[in-house]
Amino acid sequence: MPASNFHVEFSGVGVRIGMATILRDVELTVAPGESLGLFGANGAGKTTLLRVVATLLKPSGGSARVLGVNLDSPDRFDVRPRLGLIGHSPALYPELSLLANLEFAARVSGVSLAAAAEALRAVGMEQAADRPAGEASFGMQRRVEFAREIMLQPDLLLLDEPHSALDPSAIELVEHIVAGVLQRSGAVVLVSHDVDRVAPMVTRTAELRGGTIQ
Amino acid sequence: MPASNFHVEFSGVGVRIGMATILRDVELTVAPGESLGLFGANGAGKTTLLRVVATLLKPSGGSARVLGVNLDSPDRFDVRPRLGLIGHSPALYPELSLLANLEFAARVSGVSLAAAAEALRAVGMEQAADRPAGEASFGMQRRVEFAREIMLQPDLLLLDEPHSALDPSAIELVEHIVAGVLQRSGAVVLVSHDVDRVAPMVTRTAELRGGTIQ
Amino acid sequence: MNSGFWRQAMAVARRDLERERHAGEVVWVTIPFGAIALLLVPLAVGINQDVLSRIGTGMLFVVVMLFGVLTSIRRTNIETPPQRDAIALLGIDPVAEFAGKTAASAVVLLVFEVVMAAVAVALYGIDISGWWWMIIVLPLTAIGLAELGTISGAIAASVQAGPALVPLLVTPLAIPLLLGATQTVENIDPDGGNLSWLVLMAIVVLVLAIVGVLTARPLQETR
Amino acid sequence: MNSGFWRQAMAVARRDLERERHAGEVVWVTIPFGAIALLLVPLAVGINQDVLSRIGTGMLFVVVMLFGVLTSIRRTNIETPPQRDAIALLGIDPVAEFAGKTAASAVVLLVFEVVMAAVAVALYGIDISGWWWMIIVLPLTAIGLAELGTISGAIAASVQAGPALVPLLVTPLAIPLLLGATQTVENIDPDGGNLSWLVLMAIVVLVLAIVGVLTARPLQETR
Amino acid sequence: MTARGRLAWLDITAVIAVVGALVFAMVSPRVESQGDSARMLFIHVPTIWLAYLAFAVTFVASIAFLVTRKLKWDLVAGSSAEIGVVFTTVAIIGGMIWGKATWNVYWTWDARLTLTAVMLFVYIGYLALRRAIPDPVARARRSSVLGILGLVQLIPVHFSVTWWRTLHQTNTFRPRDIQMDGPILAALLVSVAAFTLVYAALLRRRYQLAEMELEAHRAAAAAEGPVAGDAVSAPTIGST
Ligand code: HEM
Ligand SMILES: Nc1ncnc2c1ncn2[C@@H]1O[C@H](COP(=O)(O)OP(=O)(O)OP(=O)(O)O)[C@@H](O)[C@H]1O
Ligand SMILES: Nc1ncnc2c1ncn2[C@@H]1O[C@H](COP(=O)(O)OP(=O)(O)OP(=O)(O)O)[C@@H](O)[C@H]1O
Ligand SMILES: [Mg+2]
Ligand SMILES: [Mg+2]
Repeated sequence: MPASNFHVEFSGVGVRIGMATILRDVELTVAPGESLGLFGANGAGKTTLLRVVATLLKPSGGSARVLGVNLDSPDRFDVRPRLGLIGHSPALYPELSLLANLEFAARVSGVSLAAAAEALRAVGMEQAADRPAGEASFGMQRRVEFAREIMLQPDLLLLDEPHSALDPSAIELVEHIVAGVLQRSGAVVLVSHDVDRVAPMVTRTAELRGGTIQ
Repeated sequence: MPASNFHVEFSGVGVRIGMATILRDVELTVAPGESLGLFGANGAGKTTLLRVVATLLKPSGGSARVLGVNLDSPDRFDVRPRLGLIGHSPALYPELSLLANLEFAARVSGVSLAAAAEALRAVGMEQAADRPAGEASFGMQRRVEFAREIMLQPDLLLLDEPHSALDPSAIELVEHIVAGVLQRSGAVVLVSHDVDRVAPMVTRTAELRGGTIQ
Repeated sequence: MNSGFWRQAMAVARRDLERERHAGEVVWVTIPFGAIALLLVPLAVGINQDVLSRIGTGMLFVVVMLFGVLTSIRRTNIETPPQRDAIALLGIDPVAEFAGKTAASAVVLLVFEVVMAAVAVALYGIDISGWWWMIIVLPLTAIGLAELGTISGAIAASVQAGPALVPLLVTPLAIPLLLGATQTVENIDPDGGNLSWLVLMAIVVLVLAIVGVLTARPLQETR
Repeated sequence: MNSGFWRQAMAVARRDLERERHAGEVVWVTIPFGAIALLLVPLAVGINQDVLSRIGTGMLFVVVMLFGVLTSIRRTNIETPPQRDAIALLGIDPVAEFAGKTAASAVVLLVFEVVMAAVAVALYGIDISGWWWMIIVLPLTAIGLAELGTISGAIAASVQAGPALVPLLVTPLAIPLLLGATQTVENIDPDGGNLSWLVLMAIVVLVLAIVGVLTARPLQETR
Repeated sequence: MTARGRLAWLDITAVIAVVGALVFAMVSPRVESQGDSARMLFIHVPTIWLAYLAFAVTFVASIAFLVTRKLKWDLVAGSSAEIGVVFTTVAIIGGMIWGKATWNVYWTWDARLTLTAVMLFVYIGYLALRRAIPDPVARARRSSVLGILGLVQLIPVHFSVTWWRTLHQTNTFRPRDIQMDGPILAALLVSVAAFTLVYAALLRRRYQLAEMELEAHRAAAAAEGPVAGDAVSAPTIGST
């Protein structure tokens, strides 16, 4: 695995789904310790770009490296444990309790169960630990997703509109978690529509327009 | 139907789901022409309260009137066409195109199909009219929900975090739609975590804490 | 039953058929799956041709019933909670919703039945002398099953266990339909014995329609 | 196959069983629905008791197969796209995921099979002289069906037609299992003919396991 | 000769061979006990054997794809399965016609007949899966698994007549023990050879077509279409 100075290194990346062109000619680098704010109109392709960076969607062209690994090579699976993503809609299992959801992630990742309970406490949800995720409010589910990333400590964290659904007391979770990643020389890509709000926590911004980064 | 001076008139309203008490002793009135900003921590019960006002969830106690109709009486179904709700997650049929989704609502409500196309244009989505809703981005789906309410012109509009997912060019949709409702002497209840942002469009605010309005 | 009623019922039926057309679940899954079932059962059970041509019609209707129930829980017939909220707030007449959903399901089921019947005839060498009754039996079965599916769907929508409950509610109730269908087609009775079975089916379908119409509003109230 | 592998496989199996325990889909829907099917078929088909006790075992396995396929598309076995994304990013070993999912499904299927067998014996008056083979046949069938369900689920995951495709893929492929199961239990053959059927089943189960393990990674790459 | 020319030559040979084989079959001596309908043998058996071959090719090509990750193997697998489905259908229809003549029913309750139909379903499922996935690479990965699994079906189909002694002919070709009259055997072998040519010709044609489809897909993928997000514009209300 040749060393790379960047956590994300995209050059000429295009993305198509079926016959539709979503992204083209995307040039993007994010260095360790950097936090990128990604903006763009509705439908511009921000979520799509995050999923490509998360190795969940393969680019249809160009050269894309994430955490030093080429997205075309099978090695991309090996970097997945180092990636974290909080998307638009919660990804919890509705039948399982909030704590059980975290514990599942902990078991798969080889993290201790104590860390799961600890993370739940960190987001202020320890008293709702036994509530099934399907009965938790939208914001509560988002908080648990933050807890998961706090617990798993990814090197590259991808956030899709992280502020939505968080109440004022929880809104600093975003700043906290971004700071944590940067502190251990990780990188963050943060999608948002609210330039002012994310300004303090990003080191750089980019805008998606016409399917590419302007 | 006895006349009422309020669009929403709750007194001592409690809500239980299964064994859990979500809300208790809620006192709330919203007059025509009023726009209420509703705040509260994650899990405080804002979404639940909106669903009660929307007649979708029956209160377990107290007296609740919406648009002059008691929520205990079967008449509550008759006011539903006058209610509009935009919730956390999009309610479109993923197989149908964005326009077909709107047209379905138009047909059911007896609105002309031209109005559906017009509403889609108003939210800037006419070029994506034929895209299946399942392939539209999160913000695009939200915009279509706004188009639906623009088309249906409800007398009581309930918005659950309406700003999330809208890009800066679309953010004024919220203000526009609220203004429209107030202009025709309707009322609005707007849930948000962002006090500053909603301040210009609400005439009054309330906070949910401990399962009741403070 | 004013024009608003029909407009809403048509809109609902149209929506369901459109969704089904796009998803293609019945064409691509239920029909092949049903055909496989028709093929499988005799093989595993080791019935010979004689028995088979005798019991073939019964087998056909068993498969129609079991898989018919599956079509009423097809993805495109089930609404997510936000979708349910949205349609409730459109102020749809619950009776119109019942009529529209049932009509769409009946169309889908009828297509399914016709294909299954063709497969059964081809495979089982069924004696089809009584089959012209099918012209009435198939639509009646389709409508009856569709009514049951819609009613049970509405009941289940208000319960935790949700769509999963539907088959459990529908299947036992569908037994009179199943019996009526099999008997009408099989008993070629010059004294008009078939007719009495047909009448039974028609009554069941009618009763279900009445139940559906009368319960549409109370069931909606649970939401 | 280090400790990480087993830890992940266990975690997945545990998650699936927990989800199933909370949702109770198999207990509350598949089992009653299967029992109704067992009940319905003879009724509609009009078979008498003699025939029934002869073909009962076959019927049992047909029902196990058809409804077994339905358990592999049970709600708690299918992940939503965000859930799939999340689990992918946990960096789970695809082979461990295959093993864990299959193990959980096999347990669920075994429970289903045992209840169905009891119902069939009670209803059909089956000659159970060959039934001690069931001790091996039932687990083998359960494992085989579970493997097929997991593989097909992985093939169909994130394909548009999605979960709907699974039964179509699984059912025909499950035929060798069905044949093996029926024949082992029914042919009481002093020359050890049963054994050769058992061997067939075991081979199928093994082949499926190998295919599942070898294709787990290529299938993951499609995501 | 150009590649295209050679291909046309293969097509023509295949057609001539099949016509020749069928003529040969027609003039071959009549089996008294079965009548002229027995000549169905020369269509029925070759088509089903060629279906076996086609599915075996799908199996091998699927493995080859998974090992080499070369898309051309997937094209071979898909093309061959399609031809196999056609051959299976022809064999079943031929068998049904034959069955009407000898057993007096189109379809009977027989293990081989059933399992042949099940095999058809497996590969229809395979084709349905391919149809459901537009992206060539994803399609190749997913369908190759099914292409491998599908071969499992051939075993019960082939042995069905031994496992259940029912109506259908038992396997007459066993190593070292061929139970068939010389002339009939000769006619059958000629017919099999001819149908093999047909298979080869069809496979090459279908593969060519598949390559063209892939090329078209790639060309469409390379073409600069409109960007999906450009369909969204600023709302016309609210901002004014
Ligand atoms: C729909 C009806 C039929 C189907 C699906 C069917 C299927 C098959 C299959 C799959 C084979 C290949 C067996 C193998 O080599 O593995 C086969 C071979 C054969 N079939 Fe049929 N068959 C049908 C009807 C008939 C009929 C009506 C006859 C004649 C009475 C017949 C005579 C034969 C013979 C002679 C062979 C060659 C057996 C051998 O040498 O292996 N088939 N058939
Ligand atoms: N079906 C249910 N069963 C039990 N409790 C529930 C159910 N649905 C919601 N709750 C609980 O009710 C409370 C209120 O939920 P609600 O969704 O109304 O909160 P909210 O104020 O909208 O929060 P958020 O800001 O996170 O959206 C939560 O604590 C939630 O766990
Ligand atoms: N499966 C798909 N098929 C076709 N087009 C798709 C598909 N998924 C997404 N798109 C299109 O790709 C574009 C980008 O979508 P994406 O979700 O990335 O936008 P976004 O920038 O995240 O928008 P938003 O701000 O609304 O979340 C949209 O125009 C969408 O319609
Ligand atoms: Mg997005
Ligand atoms: Mg809420």
